[in-house]
Amino acid sequence: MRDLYPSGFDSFILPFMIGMTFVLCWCGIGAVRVIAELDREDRKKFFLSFLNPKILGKNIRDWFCDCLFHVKLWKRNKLLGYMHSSIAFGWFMIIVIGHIEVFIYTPERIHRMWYPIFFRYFVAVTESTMKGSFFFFLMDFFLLMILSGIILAMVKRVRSRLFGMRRTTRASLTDLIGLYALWSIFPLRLLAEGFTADISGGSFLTKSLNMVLHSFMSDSMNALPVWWAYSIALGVFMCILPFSRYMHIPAEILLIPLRNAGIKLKHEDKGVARAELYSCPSCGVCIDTCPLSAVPANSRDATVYLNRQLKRHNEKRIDQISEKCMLCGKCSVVCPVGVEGDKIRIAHRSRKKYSIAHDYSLIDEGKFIGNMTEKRRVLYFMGCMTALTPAIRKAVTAIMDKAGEDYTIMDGDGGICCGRPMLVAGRKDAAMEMIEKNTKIIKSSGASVLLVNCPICYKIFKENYSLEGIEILHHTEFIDRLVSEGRIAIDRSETKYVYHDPCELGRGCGIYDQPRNVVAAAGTLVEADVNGKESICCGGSIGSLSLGFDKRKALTENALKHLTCGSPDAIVTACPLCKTTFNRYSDRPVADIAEVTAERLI
Amino acid sequence: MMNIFGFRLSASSAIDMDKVDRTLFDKLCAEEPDARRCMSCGSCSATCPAGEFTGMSVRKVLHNLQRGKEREALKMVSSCMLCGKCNMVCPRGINTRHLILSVCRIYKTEESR
Amino acid sequence: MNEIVVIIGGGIAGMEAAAQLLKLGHSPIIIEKSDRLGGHVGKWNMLFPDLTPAKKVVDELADSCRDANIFLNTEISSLNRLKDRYNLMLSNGISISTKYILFATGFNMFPAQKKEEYGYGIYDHVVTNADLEHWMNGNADKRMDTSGMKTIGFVHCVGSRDEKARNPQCSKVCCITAIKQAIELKNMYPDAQIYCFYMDLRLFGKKFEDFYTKAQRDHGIHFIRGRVSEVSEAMDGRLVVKAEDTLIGKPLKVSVDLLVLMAGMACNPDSEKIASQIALPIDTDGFLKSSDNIIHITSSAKKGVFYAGACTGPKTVPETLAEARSAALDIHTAIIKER
Amino acid sequence: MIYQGKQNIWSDYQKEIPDDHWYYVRSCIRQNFFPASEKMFMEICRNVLGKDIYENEHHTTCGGIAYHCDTIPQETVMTIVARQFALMTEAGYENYVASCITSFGNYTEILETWNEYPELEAKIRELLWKACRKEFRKPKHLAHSSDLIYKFRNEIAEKAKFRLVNKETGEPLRVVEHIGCHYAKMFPSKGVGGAEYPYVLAGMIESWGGNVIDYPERRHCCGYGFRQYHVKANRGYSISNTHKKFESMEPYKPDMIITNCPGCPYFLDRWQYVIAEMEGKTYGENGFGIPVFTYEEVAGMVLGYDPWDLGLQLHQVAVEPLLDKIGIEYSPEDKYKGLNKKDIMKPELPSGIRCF
Repeated sequence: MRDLYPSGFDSFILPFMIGMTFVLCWCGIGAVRVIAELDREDRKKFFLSFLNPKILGKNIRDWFCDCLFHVKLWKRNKLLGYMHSSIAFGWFMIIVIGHIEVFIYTPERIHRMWYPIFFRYFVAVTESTMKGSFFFFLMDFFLLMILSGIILAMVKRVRSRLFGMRRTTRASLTDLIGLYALWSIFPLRLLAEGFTADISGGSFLTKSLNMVLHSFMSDSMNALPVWWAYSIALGVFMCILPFSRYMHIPAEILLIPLRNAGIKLKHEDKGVARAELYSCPSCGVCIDTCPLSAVPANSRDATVYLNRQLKRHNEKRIDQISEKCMLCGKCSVVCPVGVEGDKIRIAHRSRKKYSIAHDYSLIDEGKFIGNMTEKRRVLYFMGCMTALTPAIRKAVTAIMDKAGEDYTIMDGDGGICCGRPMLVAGRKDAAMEMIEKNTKIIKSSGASVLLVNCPICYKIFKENYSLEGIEILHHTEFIDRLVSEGRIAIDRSETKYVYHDPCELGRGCGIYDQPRNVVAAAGTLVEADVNGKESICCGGSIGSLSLGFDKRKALTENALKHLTCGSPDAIVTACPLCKTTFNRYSDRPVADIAEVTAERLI
Repeated sequence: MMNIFGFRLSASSAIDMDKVDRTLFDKLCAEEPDARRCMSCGSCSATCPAGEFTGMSVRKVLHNLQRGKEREALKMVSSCMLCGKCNMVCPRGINTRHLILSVCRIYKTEESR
Repeated sequence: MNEIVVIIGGGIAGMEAAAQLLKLGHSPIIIEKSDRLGGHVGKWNMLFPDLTPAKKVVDELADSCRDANIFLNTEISSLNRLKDRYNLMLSNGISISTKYILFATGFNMFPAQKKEEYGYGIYDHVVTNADLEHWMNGNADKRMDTSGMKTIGFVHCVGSRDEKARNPQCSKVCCITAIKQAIELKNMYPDAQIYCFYMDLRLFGKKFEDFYTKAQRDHGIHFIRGRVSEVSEAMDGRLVVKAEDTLIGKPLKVSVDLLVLMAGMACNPDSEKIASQIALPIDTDGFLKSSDNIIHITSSAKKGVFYAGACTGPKTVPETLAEARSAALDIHTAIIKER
Repeated sequence: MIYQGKQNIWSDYQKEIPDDHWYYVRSCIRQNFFPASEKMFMEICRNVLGKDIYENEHHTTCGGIAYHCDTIPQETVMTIVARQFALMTEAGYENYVASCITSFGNYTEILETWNEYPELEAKIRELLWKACRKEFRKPKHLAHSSDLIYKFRNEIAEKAKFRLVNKETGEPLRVVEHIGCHYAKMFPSKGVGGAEYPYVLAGMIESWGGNVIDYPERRHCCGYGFRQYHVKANRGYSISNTHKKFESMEPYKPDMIITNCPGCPYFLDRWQYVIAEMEGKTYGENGFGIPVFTYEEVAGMVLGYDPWDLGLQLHQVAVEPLLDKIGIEYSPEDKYKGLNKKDIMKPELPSGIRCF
């Protein structure tokens, strides 16, 4: 292998170089900006994380798994996974092998950035070796891989359902330019290398193409326009990249270490959030998964569009989208890059200004403290919603009575809200005041277990309360424990139950198994077609601020449709709000897990 | 001013609809059109956990705002914990939480004005 | 042999009953004191809740009973019973002997001037629900100042549920009529503020509640729970309306450019006059007394005498029509049994 | 305003007012507030109209104020009233005429109550007998003294020297008529013209040449309200009511106010001074107030009696601008001269409202 041109330069590389320089500067500045937007502590944490071998290992694994192999997409849909990883991994390999070739054959040219990209133009093959053929083969192989991915991408544009997606994002103009540039890069590369394969060498793909081309074109100088076109396609793609969905390619590289360093999202479009915004590939997985999308008009409120509006600073739409969301967290779970749609929204909500401040001075926690004179082991906090679903309270207390539990009810005659509804509305100061008041009551009770049956309360108790020495249990955990300890026994029936994972309990707190154990003990457990992490919000969520009652019916009906596809006899849930919401439209009984248990206690 | 008489004129407690400025309430209705649909059944007041301590009542808030008694309304609103019980019990399906948040954004207290 | 049935009153109840009796092969005679059929409904413009033109309803009914014997401008001079027959002397000199009489004498509008404090007939811009319908039918009314309609008030229960006005019953239709008229006026004057002063909103009928929520949400009509205590005229001719907003327990006043009084239904003294001639009992509310108020609403204490419509108490149009049909059927059954 | 409509109502509320032979009972407080009014009433009845009117020096209060202040029970007030009727019966009269509106209301209420509950009347007869060995017949007619002046308003107009007309412009004066609450609000049929649009004073104003002003708060109380004024802590409430009334009538620029109740003229007159002191606001022209009169004073004025003989110098609000407007002659230097030109001393003048 030898250099064909002593200068090692041709003007066609200019578009590529302009694009490359631009994108590198842009990403560099962007990365600095994101890091600068972190607060001091987070920044320190971020840098230190690179010194931690465990985190570093995780970073490397994530970079490979997420950025190159798209493992999450493979899990979702094989075709979708292949399409993405073929392009990403193939391209990555072409670049890597390109560099290896330069390093081996023309090491003096290694500092020329364009050399590995346009290698086949600048060199001529001198001898045919096994090693050379191996690289030629690899290059053609990965090019083929990419091309197959590109073909799939084209098919996906027309028939997204083949890839398991009912709805995809509507591409913006820059997305389209980027898309067509990307699509054209590799066919052009194939063509270009095909033209020069007789000089620079090639393998099954390029060499064969060369033969075909030569059968009707003899002048090898025809190659130059194609190389120009290849370079222009690259240049255009890189120039448009920061303004298109393809920004996710570089952004994700930054997001992964940020996430692994454990840095929390604090602002809706700064720091981590900015990294997340730019990591959003606009794939639109969040559209189908969003419970709101049961009403087609709502698909414009999915996280992908929030990200887009955040980039455009369209305040009105950002407000609408962020207030409408139910905060079920499903989009965050399914997002291939890990954009936290729910947290971005809460962060946005918390920036809203309220001219009427909260004033809880008259809400007197002393009244509750005074009511709890005797110390009990378990303190049962019903929460506001349970006051409206007394059957749950009755069932929970019946179970405790049966188990001989020593308990007292903290808010039997009305109480102070746990604070979560206020927190998700973005008014943290107000929520903190409620947390403070409740903490005082809980601590003064002297109980060692705080039992809650509302997942909304449970999540805030777990995450935002500091109740050292007090175990916080959701009633699903509590009942499961009573059963496994043999303190209560459930008479199993033939009833077919489907269990609905409440958002705040499942995705929110990771509790999936305990309720299933309990339900399985009471009857036959059937699963909904989407369940566990991807369970669909009941539609009653307090997460949404602006969604009116009449707009929620379709969402509940959609959730019910999925829940009942296994023809269960009854629906079991573990949240008073889900229960009330489902009951409104369900054609079969809906019960809380405690009710099902209490009914069948032996 | 205490005067030589030992008593003074007191302002009328009556509602004068002629003097009610509807701008802010109309703005509120643009945000939450259901605000006008309240039929004063009182479910919200009865279920409100804050109401027990502060007399908070969404019905009264709405009512007072429509009658130009903003001060009374805003005082009540500030004690809302946003728990959503009123939302659950409202027979007309009024999105009371959004309503209250919108009130908190649109209206201003006399001190902050 | 065709049986003669005398129907007293040519309102919607009388017309519908006549139409049904004709279909059943009898010979109804309608006696109407005014110069046209249709009664109160005939003077109305639109009917709730679908805004059906009243004229359409009346025309259809009139058409279906045109084969009946109809005496307009005719009153009953005397009525007496002779064994099982009733003899009627009419003001036009004709006398009729029949076995069957149907009272479809309807109601009287409560005279709004009796509620002096509301200033009907005294202040320039106070009208009743009936006046408003009359105006909406295209008749001029100088009380309606169309140029300055910025605020409009509706007073519910004018002469309904009012023991002092000696009209203690609920007139049933005024709540929904007020809402209907308020929406109609709001459509005409979109910038106007409209207030409805009510004691209770009694919206029992089909789609009435929808109408109410629409009035609240889509038309922004203000509902104030409190009975208007007094109305005064201000210097500029606007009306100052005073009431208590009982939901917050504060007195309230508002100036309006037009005040519409929802005059209720009162018993018709004419029906009492005719009924007394054959000693038909009058109920405590002043309306004719049915033999019972559940299964025999259309029957009287006297054999051969039947009731239909608002002569036994306030009713809506569909209720009146249903009662007219049921009365016709009762009469038909009685005739068959006699044969 | 549709005048015809009002006339229809007035024709519905015509009460029977006796022509002659009246038994007159005075008001507790009027003689102190407007001392010449009752004297003028007697003067008009006896000397202008030539009627038989009798009064008895043994009559007492009707108990109305105590009754409305909740300080005496119903039986007590009824027994007091029964004694009044007994005095009338003893004197051989049956047309009872009260000078005070609250008394009139009180008598009306008691007579109506006795009609509804005859056993109560029997009990009161018994109580009266036990208390002072008296028996009574219920009056055949009960009238307020303003009813009598109303009945003979046209006779007075015929004999009048002045009319309620602006001398300069020839325009009728704009007159606010204020009826005492207890006149017809409790029993509309017992008052001339009913409760909503009472005609008793409006009729006098019309006959004597003035124009009645119909302002939104015309039905509102003067603010006295017994308990509201008598308890000092409530006085702010009392004056706030009066203030509301003045605010409502102000745009109509009234020339004068005529009343038929003991308390109303007093409070409408005196509170104007207090409002002026508190708020710096006056309701008449040029810093004056709106002069407030009793109907007897107005009758006396149009009949040509000397203003100072009518006791107009006891008014807080200066009456002189109105006298000038009508053209009634008076001698300013005699204002504070009593009987026989005895100097009764000029009071200190307030700062907030113009007075002479």
